[in-house]
Amino acid sequence: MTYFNQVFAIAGKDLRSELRTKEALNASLSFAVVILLLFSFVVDPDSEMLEQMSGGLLWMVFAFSGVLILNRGFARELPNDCLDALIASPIPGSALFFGKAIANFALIAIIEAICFPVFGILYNLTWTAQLPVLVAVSALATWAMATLGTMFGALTVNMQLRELMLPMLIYPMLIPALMSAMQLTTLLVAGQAIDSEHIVWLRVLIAFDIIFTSLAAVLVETVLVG
Amino acid sequence: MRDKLIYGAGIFAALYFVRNLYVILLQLPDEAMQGAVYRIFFFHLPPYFTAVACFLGAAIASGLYLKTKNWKYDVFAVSATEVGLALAAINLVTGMIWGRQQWGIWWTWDARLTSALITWLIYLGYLMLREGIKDPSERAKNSAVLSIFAFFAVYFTYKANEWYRTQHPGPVLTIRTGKNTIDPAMQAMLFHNLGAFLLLAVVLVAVRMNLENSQRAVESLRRRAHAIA
Amino acid sequence: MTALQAHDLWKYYGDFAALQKVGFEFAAGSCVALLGRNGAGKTTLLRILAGLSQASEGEVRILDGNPRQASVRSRIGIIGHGIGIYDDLSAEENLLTFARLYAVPNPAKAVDHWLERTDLARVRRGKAREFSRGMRQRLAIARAFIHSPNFLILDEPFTSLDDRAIALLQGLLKDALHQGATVVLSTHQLKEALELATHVLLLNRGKLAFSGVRTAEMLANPGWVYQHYGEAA
Amino acid sequence: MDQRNFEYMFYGLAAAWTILCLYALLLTSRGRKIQSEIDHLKRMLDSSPKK
Repeated sequence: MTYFNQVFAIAGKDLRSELRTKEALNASLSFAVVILLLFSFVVDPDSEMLEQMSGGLLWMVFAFSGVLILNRGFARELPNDCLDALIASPIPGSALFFGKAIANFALIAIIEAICFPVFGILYNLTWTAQLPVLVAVSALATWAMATLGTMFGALTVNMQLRELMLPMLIYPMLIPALMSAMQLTTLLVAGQAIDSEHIVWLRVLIAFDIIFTSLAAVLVETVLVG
Repeated sequence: MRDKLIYGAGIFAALYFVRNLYVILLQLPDEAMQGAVYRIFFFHLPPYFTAVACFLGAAIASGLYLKTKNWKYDVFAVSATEVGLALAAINLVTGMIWGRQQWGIWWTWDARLTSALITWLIYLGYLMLREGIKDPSERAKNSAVLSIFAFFAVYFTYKANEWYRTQHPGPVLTIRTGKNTIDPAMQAMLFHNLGAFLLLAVVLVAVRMNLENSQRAVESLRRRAHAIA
Repeated sequence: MTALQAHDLWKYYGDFAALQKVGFEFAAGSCVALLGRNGAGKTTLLRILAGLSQASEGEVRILDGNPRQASVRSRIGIIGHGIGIYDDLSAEENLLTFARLYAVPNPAKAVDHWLERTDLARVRRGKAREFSRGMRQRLAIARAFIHSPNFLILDEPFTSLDDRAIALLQGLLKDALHQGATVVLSTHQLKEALELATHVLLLNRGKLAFSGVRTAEMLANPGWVYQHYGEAA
Repeated sequence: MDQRNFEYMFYGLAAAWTILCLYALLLTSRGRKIQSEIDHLKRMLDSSPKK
């Protein structure tokens, strides 16, 4: 029981200090909305072609604005050597990892919760036909981003080029998850259910989450302890 | 003694390549549809398999380093990854040239070609990470973890891209998938060239390991020199 | 009961040996002052004891366990160079977070107790960012003692404290030692540290130069150990 | 030998060969750089006063 208590102690701490300062949240939120706006110059907003691109556009927005939050993940621990205080506390490395991943997940979810309606309004798409499935798929993809973001945040925490290294490492590896999310979101935003042809992408997402979450939970301890 | 072995193997690999080239250029018949250009294939597929072998070796060595903290695994991991990157570059470039000839476009969004490029970027990130961390123990530990992650990511990349391509069939370099029955002589040459590339990879990895060891020696010498001077 | 024991301890950064063949043993209730110049390996040793990094070779046992064991870490209190406090959170939130991390049975009560004890009760809602230097140090002390540890690791604790914080820390350390806790603190021959110390360890370029009981003349002349066992010897 | 797309085959093989050579050159140049550093360090160590 104490494990969950410790995980949510860390997630709560991260969320509280992020929601209090909102520095990363505001930056990535405005970044996301700006890209959504810019996109209307790329494709003529009420064309049928936009329907094809909705998933791709949305997940590109989430991926790029999400990294601004992921960068803050471990940067928050650097002043006053708080990371040492956390590693020295009796919590297992995986608890620290899950705590931070959940905090990142929640923050990126906030961005998504705002971007989907904005997207719907700007491009007058009724995207809520398959809402429950859409939320599930977004959650899976966001968790993939949070897992890799937190893990590589831990890998690069002591580096000077941290802000540059994290995107460099995370994007190539995230492509399979992003591809799946894009395929499924395009389908769901258009209101169609996930048919037999696209079910494979759900499996890719689920397998991606399971494998990388377990890998990260096992290896994060070796990364954090010097 | 080790260096002599490396030179010997290097010369043998070179001779093996010359012999293969001779057979490819002069003895093998033309492929019905593509004419002469299919011969690139012998320098496109073998380096791909060798690169994957290098990356797998690097991932295994990284796992062993994490368990035993023995330096030679870290040295092997970085050498294998670097050689793998070089071979993957060959695979990429020859694939592009072949695609250019087949369909007149430089970048055919073929599933394998795209996955090869993503794989290349992933392992480029590995080398960047190593450059960014100064303390040798920290560098070895973190890059070992990244190498294991990278190998799983590459597996996912190839799987996802294949499915993506089956739904949006772009130009597929048919001979590469070997669907049609391949001429036995070509088949044999494929394995010969694979053998040559594997031998070359071993030689390059060995050379790169010597380099890494002497780099490490220089760093410690420099530290001691500063301490004294 | 030996609270702290190290045997043939080595620590490499690459091939630079930060710690070479360090060994010692101290019973519970002893207060060890760790002396040595900058770069002698004090912080490296303390980080290994605190479970922040692993020894390359050799073995360390704290409270009959490995420093990386959760059961051992839950009984260790640490004050490092950085104070380990989140500037965005309030004093109360900081202590509550660490109380939950250390699975303290009744977090709220422990937090109130230690805010009282470090005279921060008035500013419990204030953000750590707005605190003065002295208040931040007292909050760090409260964090280190929140789970009433019986092993304390302090990295040069007295150097940047104001007089009030020094008095507070000395009082707390005395009480802990009375209750049989063990303290390891690294210091630069400060009188306040040497007064408390029952034993002294001197590190010189990663090697153990002296390990023994703290004698009266060491207290009288803090540089005594260096002259007899340090670089000059 | 079919003359149809001979030049592309040549480009392909040439590309493969050049990449290999570039990498080999990279290795030897790094080898030489390290060798010069070793010599520099030796000079530094020999000339410095013996402690």
